[in-house]
Amino acid sequence: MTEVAFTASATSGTRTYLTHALPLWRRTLLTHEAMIILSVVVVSIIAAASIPRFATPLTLSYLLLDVTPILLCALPVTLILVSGEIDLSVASAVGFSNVVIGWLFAEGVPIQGAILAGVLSGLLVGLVNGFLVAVLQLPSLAVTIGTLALFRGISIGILGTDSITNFPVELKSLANANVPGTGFPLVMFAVLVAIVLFAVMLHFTPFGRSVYATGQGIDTARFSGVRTVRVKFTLFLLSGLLAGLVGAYYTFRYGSARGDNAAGLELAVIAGVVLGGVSIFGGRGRIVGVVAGVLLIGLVQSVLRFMNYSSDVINIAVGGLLVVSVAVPLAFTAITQTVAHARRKTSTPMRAEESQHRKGK
Amino acid sequence: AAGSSSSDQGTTALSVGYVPKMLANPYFDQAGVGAEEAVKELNGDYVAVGPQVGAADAQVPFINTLAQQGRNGIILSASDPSALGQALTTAREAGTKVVTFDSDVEPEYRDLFVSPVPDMSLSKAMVDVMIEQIGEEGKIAILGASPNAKNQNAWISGIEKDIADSHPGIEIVEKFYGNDDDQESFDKTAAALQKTPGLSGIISTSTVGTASAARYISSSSFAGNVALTGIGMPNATKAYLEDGTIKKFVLFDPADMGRVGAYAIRALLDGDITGKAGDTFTAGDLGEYTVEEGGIVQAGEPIVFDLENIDQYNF
Amino acid sequence: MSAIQTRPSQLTAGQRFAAVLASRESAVVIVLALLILVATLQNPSFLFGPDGVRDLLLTPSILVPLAVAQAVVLITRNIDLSVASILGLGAWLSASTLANNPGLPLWLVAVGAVVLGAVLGSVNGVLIAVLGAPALVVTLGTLYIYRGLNVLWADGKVVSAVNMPKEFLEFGVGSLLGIPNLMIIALVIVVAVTWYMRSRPSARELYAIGSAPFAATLLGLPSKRRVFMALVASGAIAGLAGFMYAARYGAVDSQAGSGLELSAVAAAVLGGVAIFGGSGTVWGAAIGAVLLVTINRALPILGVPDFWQRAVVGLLILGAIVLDRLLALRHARKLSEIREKEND
Amino acid sequence: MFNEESTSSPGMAIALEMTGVTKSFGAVVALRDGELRLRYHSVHALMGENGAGKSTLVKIIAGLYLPDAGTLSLAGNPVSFKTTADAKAAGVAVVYQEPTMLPHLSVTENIFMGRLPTSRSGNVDRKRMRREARALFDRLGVHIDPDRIADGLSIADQQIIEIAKAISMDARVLIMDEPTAALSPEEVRRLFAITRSLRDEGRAILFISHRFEEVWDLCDTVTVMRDGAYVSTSPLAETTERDVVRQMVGRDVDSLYPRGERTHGNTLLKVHELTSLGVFHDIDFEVRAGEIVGLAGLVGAGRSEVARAIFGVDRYDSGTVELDGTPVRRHDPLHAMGLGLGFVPEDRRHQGLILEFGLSRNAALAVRRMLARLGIITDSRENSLARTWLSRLQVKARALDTPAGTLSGGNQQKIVLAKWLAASPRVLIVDEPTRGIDVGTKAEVHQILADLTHAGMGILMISSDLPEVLGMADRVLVMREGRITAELSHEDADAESVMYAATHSEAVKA
Ligand SMILES: Nc1ncnc2c1ncn2[C@@H]1O[C@H](COP(=O)(O)OP(=O)(O)OP(=O)(O)O)[C@@H](O)[C@H]1O
Ligand SMILES: Nc1ncnc2c1ncn2[C@@H]1O[C@H](COP(=O)(O)OP(=O)(O)OP(=O)(O)O)[C@@H](O)[C@H]1O
Ligand SMILES: [Mg+2]
Ligand SMILES: [Mg+2]
Repeated sequence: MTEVAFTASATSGTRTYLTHALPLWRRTLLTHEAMIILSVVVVSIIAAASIPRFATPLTLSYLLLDVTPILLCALPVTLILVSGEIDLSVASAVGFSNVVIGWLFAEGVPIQGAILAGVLSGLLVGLVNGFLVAVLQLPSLAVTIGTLALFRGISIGILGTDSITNFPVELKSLANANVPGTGFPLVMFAVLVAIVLFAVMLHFTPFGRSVYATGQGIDTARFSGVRTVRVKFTLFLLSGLLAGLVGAYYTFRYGSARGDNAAGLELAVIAGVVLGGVSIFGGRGRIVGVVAGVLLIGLVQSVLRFMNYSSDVINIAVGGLLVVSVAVPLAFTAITQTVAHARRKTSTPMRAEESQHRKGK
Repeated sequence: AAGSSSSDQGTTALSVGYVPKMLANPYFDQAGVGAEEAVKELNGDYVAVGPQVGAADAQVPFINTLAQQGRNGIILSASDPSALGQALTTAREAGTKVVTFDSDVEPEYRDLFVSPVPDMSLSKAMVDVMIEQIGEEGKIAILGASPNAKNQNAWISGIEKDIADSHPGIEIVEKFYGNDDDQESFDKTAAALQKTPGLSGIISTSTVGTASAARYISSSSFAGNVALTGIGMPNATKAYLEDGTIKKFVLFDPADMGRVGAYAIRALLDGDITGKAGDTFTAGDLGEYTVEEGGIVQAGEPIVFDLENIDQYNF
Repeated sequence: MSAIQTRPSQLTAGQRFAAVLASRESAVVIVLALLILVATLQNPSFLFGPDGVRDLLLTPSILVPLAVAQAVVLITRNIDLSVASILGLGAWLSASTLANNPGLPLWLVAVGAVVLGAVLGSVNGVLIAVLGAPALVVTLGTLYIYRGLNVLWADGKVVSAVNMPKEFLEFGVGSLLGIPNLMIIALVIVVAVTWYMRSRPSARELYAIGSAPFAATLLGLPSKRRVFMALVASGAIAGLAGFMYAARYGAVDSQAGSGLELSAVAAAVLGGVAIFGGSGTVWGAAIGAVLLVTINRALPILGVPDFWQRAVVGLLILGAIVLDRLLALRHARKLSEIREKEND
Repeated sequence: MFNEESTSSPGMAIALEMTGVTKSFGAVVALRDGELRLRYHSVHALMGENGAGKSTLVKIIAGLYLPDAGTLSLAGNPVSFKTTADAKAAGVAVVYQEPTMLPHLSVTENIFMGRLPTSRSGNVDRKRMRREARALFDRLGVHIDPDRIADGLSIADQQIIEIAKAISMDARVLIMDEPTAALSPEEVRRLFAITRSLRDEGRAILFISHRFEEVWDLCDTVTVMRDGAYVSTSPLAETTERDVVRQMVGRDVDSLYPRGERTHGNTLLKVHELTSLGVFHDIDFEVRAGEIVGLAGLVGAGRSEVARAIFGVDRYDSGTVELDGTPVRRHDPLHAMGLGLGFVPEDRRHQGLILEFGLSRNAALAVRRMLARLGIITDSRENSLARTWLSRLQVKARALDTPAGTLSGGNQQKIVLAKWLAASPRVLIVDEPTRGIDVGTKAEVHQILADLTHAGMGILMISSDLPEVLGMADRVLVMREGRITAELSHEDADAESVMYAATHSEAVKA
């Protein structure tokens, strides 16, 4: 199209626009993500100062190793939640990949082949989810509860009572190795690369923009040329792929393949993602928050274990973190509104219509 | 003998972490009682930590934390033979002695394994009690705990071997697993009994399973027709001895494993033993123990419980 | 006018019958009947064995109430993942109370479990209905919290059959006129809630709220109060299910019923309750629960090894929702065909 | 200010009175100093352009919105409705502009929800409910199965159910917000008969419609609103259509539409025998460079559906779409966009904008791929694009990261336009481009559209605003029930010929 002369704009002078409505500090510090990061820092400092032997490279190493599977699964699950869907089947996909690797390896397939097959198995889970959710447009909550059972069932079915353990030692030690002389696990390099890749993908690519648009207004997205089916399909494939990779990592980290491996991991993943500020209704959330959320849960668990609390207290703490992270902002809004109402006495602003629409799972 | 002389030479204080497969399980609680008593006798510091449910990776963080806390001994019943390998290796590199009990890990990951009883003798005891009831002829089923635990598999294959070797008239027609879970064991027993008519008996290698299976059988029409035995916790199984569902069952005292484990750690720390075959150490009142091939110590012998002797035990 | 109308008053009896058969509930009933039939053919003792009928009825008696509770919440476009943890606390309350006070009347203990469940449900209710927090996150949180409280309360102890009064244990496995006591309780719950959901205006409002939350506001329905009550009811039923659990298994530790929440959701979805609210019936969820549990028992008999059972359950759930979508698509196509004819 | 005594029929008591009511949504003032006085035994019309604040006024009376200021009284008693239930209880029944069905519930339950009839035992009395629903439908002369579920009902049937619902409430004040927009003439006739009988029973009725003939047929008094403000109230007998239009629009209508000399180039968009079963049929037309083609018709005629199918958002069953000779793939908006098609959809809040996105994200959404360099897109690139287009279109906003949902309607519309202009399309489809935007902005939008055609763009303009179509379009296509019933040149198109084609199936193709 050739350049258009705008009569309308010619009549009044050019306008200028601020880039941001709020100053930098308010945009960065008064956010959910900043609160979580702050919590991580505060908890680390207090723990390091008050718990003997806590502040060691070993603590860091263990913390990072423990959160690695959760973190890797949380990355694509973040994107899925941002796009307005959910994936409860990640842990089953991890387990499925783990079992396929063990099974094929035990059947004599070379380890490289087994790993490849394991990753593809994870991808298969993503493919099934993607087809059912994106193409057939079935509710992802129900679909992934179904695939959670299906692929866990297949895993248990394949290995039965067996537990495969004789994996190559080099791979096992690689999965557990630290950068020499530090408490920094080698695998964290892969995790860091994944974090950066996902952060760039979500925040700095057209695809990322499509993901947000899909989650916030799927109709507007479609009217803007976003292939929402393809976007969702891709996200579930990514989730399957990462779960497949985590399955391989898991195999060598623990040197074990069995039907019940990684069971229940999905709740830890969802908890970390939600704690990191990702909305269950789609359209909101950032990778940095999720990384911090997963780390915060891992850190709190690690501290409580150090204080010899057992898993009951730890679970209460994790559940409490979750509830608090959603309830406190809402309670805060409710209180400020009540205060505002009391001030204006006769009239209040209309209760947000949107919140009525968004009420859901 | 060697152990007692070196324990007062001002060596480091004992600090033991006890890690069962899962907390809140009477069997492991009883083993913990033994471990705690022994640690106290040795003037040590004791803590019991662990997951709520048994899963391969669930114990790893607890072992890691114990190592970080600088504890010098871990008494562990492993949920998986290899999943804990890295955690245990790191702990041992930092000077922590690792003694497994009840359920072992691969030998390279621990210093010593305390077996409750020789596997074969326990299997034999279970088979013998069953034969006493049903005679040398009949179909039986086996109710196991978790399909992946090493000791379970050892006991079950012991039963299979004993039957194959010495009781040709007995046929094992079914094996099922209740995962040490009341509900699952109960429901699976119901399903198994329906699925295989003509069953003469069930041997349960899961203490939880024995009580659950007894509870199902006693309330069903199979009561009196299907013999049940296996290993069981005296308190939980007593009621079924009394109502006749179970005539006799087998176990050992889990506390012995804990006690032996604690003394073994002391001996390992003091350098009295290294875990190789032939090493000997004294475990308080229990007397002297010898390390067998593969770094195994047998804590005791099977006990057969019946209405006569049941009241002597409380765990 | 181009309105499309289908008038059942003009349908033949055969068409009506076909419509009834096409409903999800009847489909599940048929699958269930076929399953029992095939399993019985394979192994007559499945049904005709000494405990066949009894076990058929007894096994689902815990999951049925949970599925009913879940259905009520799902219908309002919410979800309650904490049901299994509430069940755990109800079971522990029942078992430990009876172990310490063997003389206590059973009904009193059951009421205690129900009240405890209602209180726990009301915590969910305050957070979800009053504050407006997303149900999935809140109940995921309380799933952890309630289970953790259970572990603290139980303090590593187990209440086993020996500690419980005989009367309680006998109640758990006993039956009346051939129907197990626990199944009678489950049936009473199903019938009562089904009646309520069909007949009471407040229950129809639950459907309205789940069907279109904003339209419900326009209609002036008391959405917050209704959703709150649905969560309280869900908690109360789960608490009662805990009492039943203790009676049934005679041994309770702090992990009673853990993991059942997903089975409850699966049963409801299987029985035709839409996960996004507004439709489905409570008895459909109940029959879904029966199917889910019975499959687990029938598969070994049908020669499907133990280990593959979960996979079959997963397939079943997926099959049910895919079938729903296909039927909906067919329905939509028919509507557009009708419209097309009327236009010409 | 009008004189109350002279404009209202004496002797009829006031049923509802609203004074000085104000309501704003963030920066958008939807209603300022709203005024209304309804009397018993009367049907009162409320007229005003799109976005004049009519529905907002209705929603305040209904208790859905709490007003920022002002008073409301019923039969002389001041009231303050906190919820819709309060208003219902006070005897106010409302038919909302958008039907609000409960899709999973039966038609009967939809009618009675919130006040389900109960038997003595407190159970829902289904028999009575069904009987009453049947009676209502008989009275309305429609045949809807009371037992079917609401899902899948046509908009017309939904509207009828809404009306039945309101009538069944037996309310003293009945408010109907554009109830006839989707109804056929026969249904409208019946609705009017019932409305008159309700009036004769003594009820106060507020009737909102954009159709003048209906207002003159049914009502006795008319209140006109403009830009959220009250303008006047007068007995219909004492006013004319011309007066009302002048009051609604606020100026001479013709001056709105800038039409310089246009030279039409070659054909850009060619739509051939496009059919979507049950929705539209055999749609055939072309759009040339530098031309505005208007697509007129009543709401529900299927215009937006045609546009959506062309752009690829909806599927269609047969036919072809070509852009400059290249076939446009079915159901693939990205492909259509690549070929140079742009689409400003009718519902800007749900189809045009991501309300929570900032302005620059919205403006850049359609061109996100082109903005990326080596696959990476940055805020600064989006911002510079947005700066250009926002200032060209004179968007009133402070910052580029302002959430789009907080802008006023007209400015929101400009963002949607900016988003598509940024994509440099060759053919732009605009669906109700000026719905709900104020008179000034409306003129600006028309100017923009005119400027675009001068630069060689082809425009397909869908509008329910007849003067707009007549004023802007070089050719007018008229649709009725999914078919094109007339094609009129600018010269031949007048209100009468377009309305005739919109309501009669055998119209002449000129
Ligand atoms: N078990 C149930 N639980 C909840 N809702 C139900 C149930 N059965 C039916 N419904 C709902 O109730 C509405 C009407 O049901 P149905 O047609 O069976 O009642 P009916 O035959 O009109 O009752 P009656 O003749 O006794 O008054 C439907 O919307 C249906 O979805
Ligand atoms: N919930 C809301 N949030 C923000 N702005 C709103 C909201 N509802 C209405 N508005 C704005 O208020 C103004 C008046 O809208 P209203 O719906 O009252 O117009 P109307 O006169 O009914 O128009 P129409 O004839 O198109 O129905 C419009 O600019 C609209 O965009
Ligand atoms: Mg309106
Ligand atoms: Mg339209």
